[in-house]
Amino acid sequence: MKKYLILQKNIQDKMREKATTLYLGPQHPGITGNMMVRLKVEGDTIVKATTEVGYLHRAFEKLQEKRNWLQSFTLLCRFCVPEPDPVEESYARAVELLEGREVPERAKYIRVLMLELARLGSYMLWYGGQNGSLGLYTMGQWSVGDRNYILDLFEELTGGRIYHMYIWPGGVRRDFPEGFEDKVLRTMDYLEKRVKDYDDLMFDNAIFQKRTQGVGIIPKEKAVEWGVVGPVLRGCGIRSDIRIDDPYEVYDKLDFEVPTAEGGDIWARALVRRQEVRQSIKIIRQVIEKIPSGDYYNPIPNPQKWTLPKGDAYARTEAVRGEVGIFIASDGGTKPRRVHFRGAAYVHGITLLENLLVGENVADVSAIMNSLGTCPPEIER
Amino acid sequence: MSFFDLKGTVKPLTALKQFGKKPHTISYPKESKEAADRYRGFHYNDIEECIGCGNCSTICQNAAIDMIHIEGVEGKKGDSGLRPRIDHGRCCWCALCVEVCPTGSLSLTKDYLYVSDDPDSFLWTPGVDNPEGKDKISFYTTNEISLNDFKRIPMPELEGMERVKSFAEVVLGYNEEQARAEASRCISCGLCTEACPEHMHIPEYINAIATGNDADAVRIIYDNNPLPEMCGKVCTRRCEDVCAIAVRGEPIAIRWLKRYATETALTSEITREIVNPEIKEANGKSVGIIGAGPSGLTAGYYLALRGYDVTIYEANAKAGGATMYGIPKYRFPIDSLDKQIEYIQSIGVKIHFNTKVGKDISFKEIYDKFDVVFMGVGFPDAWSLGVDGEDAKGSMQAFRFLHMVNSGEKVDIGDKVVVVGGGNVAIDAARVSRRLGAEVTILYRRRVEDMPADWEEIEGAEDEGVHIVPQGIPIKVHKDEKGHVKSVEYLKAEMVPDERGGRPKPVAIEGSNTIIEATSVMAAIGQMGDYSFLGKEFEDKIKIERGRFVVNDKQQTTDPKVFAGGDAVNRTADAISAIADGFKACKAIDEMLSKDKN
Amino acid sequence: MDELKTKIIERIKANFQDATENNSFNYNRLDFNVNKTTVPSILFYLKDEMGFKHLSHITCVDWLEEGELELIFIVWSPVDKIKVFVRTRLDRENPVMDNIDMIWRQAHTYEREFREMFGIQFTGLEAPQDFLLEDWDGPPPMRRDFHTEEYASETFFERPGREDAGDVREEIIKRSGEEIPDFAKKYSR
Amino acid sequence: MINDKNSQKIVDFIQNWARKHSIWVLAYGTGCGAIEIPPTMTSRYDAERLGVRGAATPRQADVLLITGYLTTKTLKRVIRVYEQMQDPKYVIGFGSCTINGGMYYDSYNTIKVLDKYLPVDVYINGCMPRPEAVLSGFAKLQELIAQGKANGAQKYKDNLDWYRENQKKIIPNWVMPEYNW
Repeated sequence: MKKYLILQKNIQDKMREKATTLYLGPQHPGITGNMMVRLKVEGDTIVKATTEVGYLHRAFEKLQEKRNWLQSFTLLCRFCVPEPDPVEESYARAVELLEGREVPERAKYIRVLMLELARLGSYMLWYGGQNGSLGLYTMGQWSVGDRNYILDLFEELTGGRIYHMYIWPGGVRRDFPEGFEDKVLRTMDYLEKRVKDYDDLMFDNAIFQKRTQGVGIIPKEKAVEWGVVGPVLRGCGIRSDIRIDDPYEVYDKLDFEVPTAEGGDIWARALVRRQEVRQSIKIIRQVIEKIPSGDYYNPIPNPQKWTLPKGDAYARTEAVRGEVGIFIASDGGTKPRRVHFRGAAYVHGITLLENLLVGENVADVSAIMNSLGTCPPEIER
Repeated sequence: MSFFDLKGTVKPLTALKQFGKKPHTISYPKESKEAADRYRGFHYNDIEECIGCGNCSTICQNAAIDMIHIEGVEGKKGDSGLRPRIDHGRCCWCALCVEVCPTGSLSLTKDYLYVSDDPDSFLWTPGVDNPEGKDKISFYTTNEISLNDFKRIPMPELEGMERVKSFAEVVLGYNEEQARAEASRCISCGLCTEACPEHMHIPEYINAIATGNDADAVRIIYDNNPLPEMCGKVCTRRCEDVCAIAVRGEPIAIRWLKRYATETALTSEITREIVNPEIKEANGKSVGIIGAGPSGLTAGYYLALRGYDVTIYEANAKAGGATMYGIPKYRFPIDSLDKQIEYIQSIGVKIHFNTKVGKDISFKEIYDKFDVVFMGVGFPDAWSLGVDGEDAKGSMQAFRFLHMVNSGEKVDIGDKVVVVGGGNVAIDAARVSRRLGAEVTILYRRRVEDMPADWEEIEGAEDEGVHIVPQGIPIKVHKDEKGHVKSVEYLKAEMVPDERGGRPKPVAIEGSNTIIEATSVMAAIGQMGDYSFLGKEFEDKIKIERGRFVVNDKQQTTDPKVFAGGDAVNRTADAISAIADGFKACKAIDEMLSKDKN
Repeated sequence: MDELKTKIIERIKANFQDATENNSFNYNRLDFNVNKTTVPSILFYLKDEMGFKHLSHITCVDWLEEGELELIFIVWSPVDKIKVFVRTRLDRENPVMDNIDMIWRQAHTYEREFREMFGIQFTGLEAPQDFLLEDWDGPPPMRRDFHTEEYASETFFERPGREDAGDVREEIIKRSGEEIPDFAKKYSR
Repeated sequence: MINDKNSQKIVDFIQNWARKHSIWVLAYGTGCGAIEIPPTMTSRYDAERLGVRGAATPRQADVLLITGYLTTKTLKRVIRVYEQMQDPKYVIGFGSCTINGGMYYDSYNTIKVLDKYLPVDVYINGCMPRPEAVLSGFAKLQELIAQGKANGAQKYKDNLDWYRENQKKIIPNWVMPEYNW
């Protein structure tokens, strides 16, 4: 035994002398999408991490300069595939801010419903991803399977499972189909039952606890400055949510809580998300209860000749990953002068991740990335 | 946390309670879930309903839609004959094409499955390649959720009873904001240009108005129409009949937009400044034109621009022909015609007024003096009713009546007027009579919906209190002792479907005689030409058939040196056709004469 | 809200003479136009003295016709709940800007992107040249004088089989014999 | 015996039958289509019924899913990954972008026609394809394998020069190991 320990120490010393470079991605099952993290490791401790992105750069913002204000809207949902609705929402609201277009009350409620359903769907995917990154695959089978029921609702309402292209300037594209409210409520009942099962499997699981507690800690006093947003920031014990701070649509008329957790580690972030799933279900129930009747769409003019006044606007939405914003600038023409997307992953996935990974274990990289909500298509656009 | 965490180890095992439960797996392909009622799958296009406007192809941000010729679809007015084909290697199923389809023929279906090892097999013509899609339509538009704006911006007008007090212009015209909004409805498909006899560049000038470049709009309009203000007010606007938006809504107000554009140029000098036409150097050739109506003025204007020496002979004191004397001034005020005539004269067109060919100057003289002669002589005479008592005092031609009123003469019509006919002339005569203070009844052989007059005009007449009696055939005009009109007797008619498939014919019902009291009767059942001015020599040379000159497709009569246009040539008998004739003749004359030169 | 805005304007104007404000928004937004040399100090001031701790966004707009690039920094105060836009203009020919990644580390990423996409040089920025692109030797692609369709059609293949596509307007023109003058063509769709 | 034509047929049949029922998919989400892979693989659609499951590394994988557009930067990695894969290997193209560029047809950074760079065996229609469509894509691949028609890899070997030429047109800085063909 003693001999073995000496041998191990020798190996570690050798390693320290010469740090190894380890490439994680772009083809790697643990990475959250098509990106790469270049790790300098000593033993299995990371001493330096550099992210490399650009594998998904489609130049959306360039393409939007060539498309008119309505055509641009169809590209938006591809910005972040797991949760496209906040992007559509931000764009729609930015255009409405710039143009001064009114949105009917019913449309606002439908939008909130869409956003919350998208949040739920995205969290379901996160459940799978976060556990998958720790080798707990049952959770993925459950939550990603259950996510299909939310996608079914989307399909019913918008006509598409993943790409909804539903929230557009002026309101939403279609009204509820018949009997949709009941379906939503039934799905919520089902999910409520299921999240309890998830708790048993995930939060009470010793493996999950041990692998997440104390890993990837973000210091509370630095969090805002580092650009941390969303559930990750709330996991540092800071109560910050755009839905409350900079309220949009009808969130100020709905009753919900913003959960926080102390610690700033993966575990705390997981706890926040666990609560948020419940809050989302609560919001959806309220929306179904309170939704007024009336118009769902304030029609835009002929899209070929639709111009926006000169100026710019920035609208942001609270997504699962945090602040998702769209900046638009108009030169008074039928096409945007500039559309610029701000995703939470732009900060989380690059500077924050590079910061956090230092000193961590190679095996935890995937778990940390998942807990930050790193979404490469959002970084690169 | 202790090293051995009992709860944490046991709790996950509760997952075992799922054991033995029926899985929620959809075991595709054995079973498959039906797509939602609103699913955005493959396209389906109703080929019959589609008019090939190409709006889907324009909105597609992926350039996925091509407009192609397909078998069995021929182009006609209001249908380009092209149909969309979707490249599924581009499509993203956003359904914007469905939302902007003006006819609603394009929709998406529930089908979405297509797997192939051949990448070239992803080009589909919806509706042709998937006829079965008709039963699976899922994502479609209705009038409520379309991205097209089907509601026209209402034209501000004088109130019905306010109008009859004077000859003030009824239609007030769009202001800038209204014009921009109306122009923004246009989808720029260009189907309208084919229906326009003159093929004006309609999508282009509407687009110029929509983007706020009124000057460019005026320039585009003057490219092939020197009388746009007249057209903007009184055109029969066939373009609006074939407007793509009109399939499900109200057509774009093309005429009113043209009117708006030309009104931005307030005077003839400003028009000259804006249009700034390029006038070619004089080439020494001369053209004589008979009649300063729309066709003559058009030919004169464009020939003058091309460097010809143009002289127009006009019998009346003012230019404009039927548009001056046949159209009442509440529709087309004199000063707006004057403005255009002034502009045309400023280009170098010489007009000799009060010079009737055949009386003041002989046709032979003109024929010999000029290199080419163009005749835009119009129809100066009208058909008579052909019933008993038509010679009574107070029985007149509506056409003559309008002529007299427009040239400022006083006409005594009494207080009860009966107008016979259903065309624009009948309605005009009726509305003018209203303005002169008479009670007016229009007697028409067919139903109101069969009236050839503009529906706007008919509505306007009704607003002003004109009484319309449809399905009435006049048989006699009764005279009083002094030989003055006393009443009109007519038979009621019923509509009998035409065996040959034409429009239904009115057949008089025996014994249904009805009498309306009247102080004047006006016949407005058509006009005819008077070609006596030609003289013996030319009547043989220039062939006339069924009251009209015979011309080839270049407006050339049987005498190669003589061209003709306007009402005396075409059957449509409206101003825009006359302008088209004039323009065509101008091009042909230019071609002929410049060939001579070489 | 108006009170707060006036207070912010007063404080900023007292400290930065070249700042001009735009207070025409009826929601929680306030704009300041400054010279590019003032940008780091005004951002520092906003962050450390006035509580604008959160950098929401940095964006760049290419005003090709005016020959300028506009940089816009959007900062957010979690306490006062207000956004402040700090705007500055750079010369398009030679865009040089001070590096601000010591104020907010995440600005580093934005700067790398703008260097690559707009060709803005940030003095003192230490980062590899490539960010999103690899082996790119064309002009900065987000500049408006770079035409992506032209580049794409030159560089990449297109699947054949769509050459028979017609144009509705041209089809109509062919049938009716209409002649559109050149100056009108820009208005065709 | 083994050279006998009939027995070769039998061997091929058995080989193809076995290949058909164990399609291992490389876990490389190259584009947005990757979002429908988790639902396909998990309990609701459960692709493992068809023998489809994930593989972590190229050496063990049979199928490379090109889930949508490929940027030029990813193309380089994808080519490398593809060349590392062992025979038998297949490529499935997901959705519009692999066929004719999709909505990125005028983007300066994505390739438009995938089969100019890699041999593609099956294309799935959609943007993005639903799990049903993905499964029917696999079913089609199985069918092609059973018929012995899924021979993209052979095509790649035969026309390597042509593929290389196209690839190098996009990737100017070609620093790639040549794999032993």
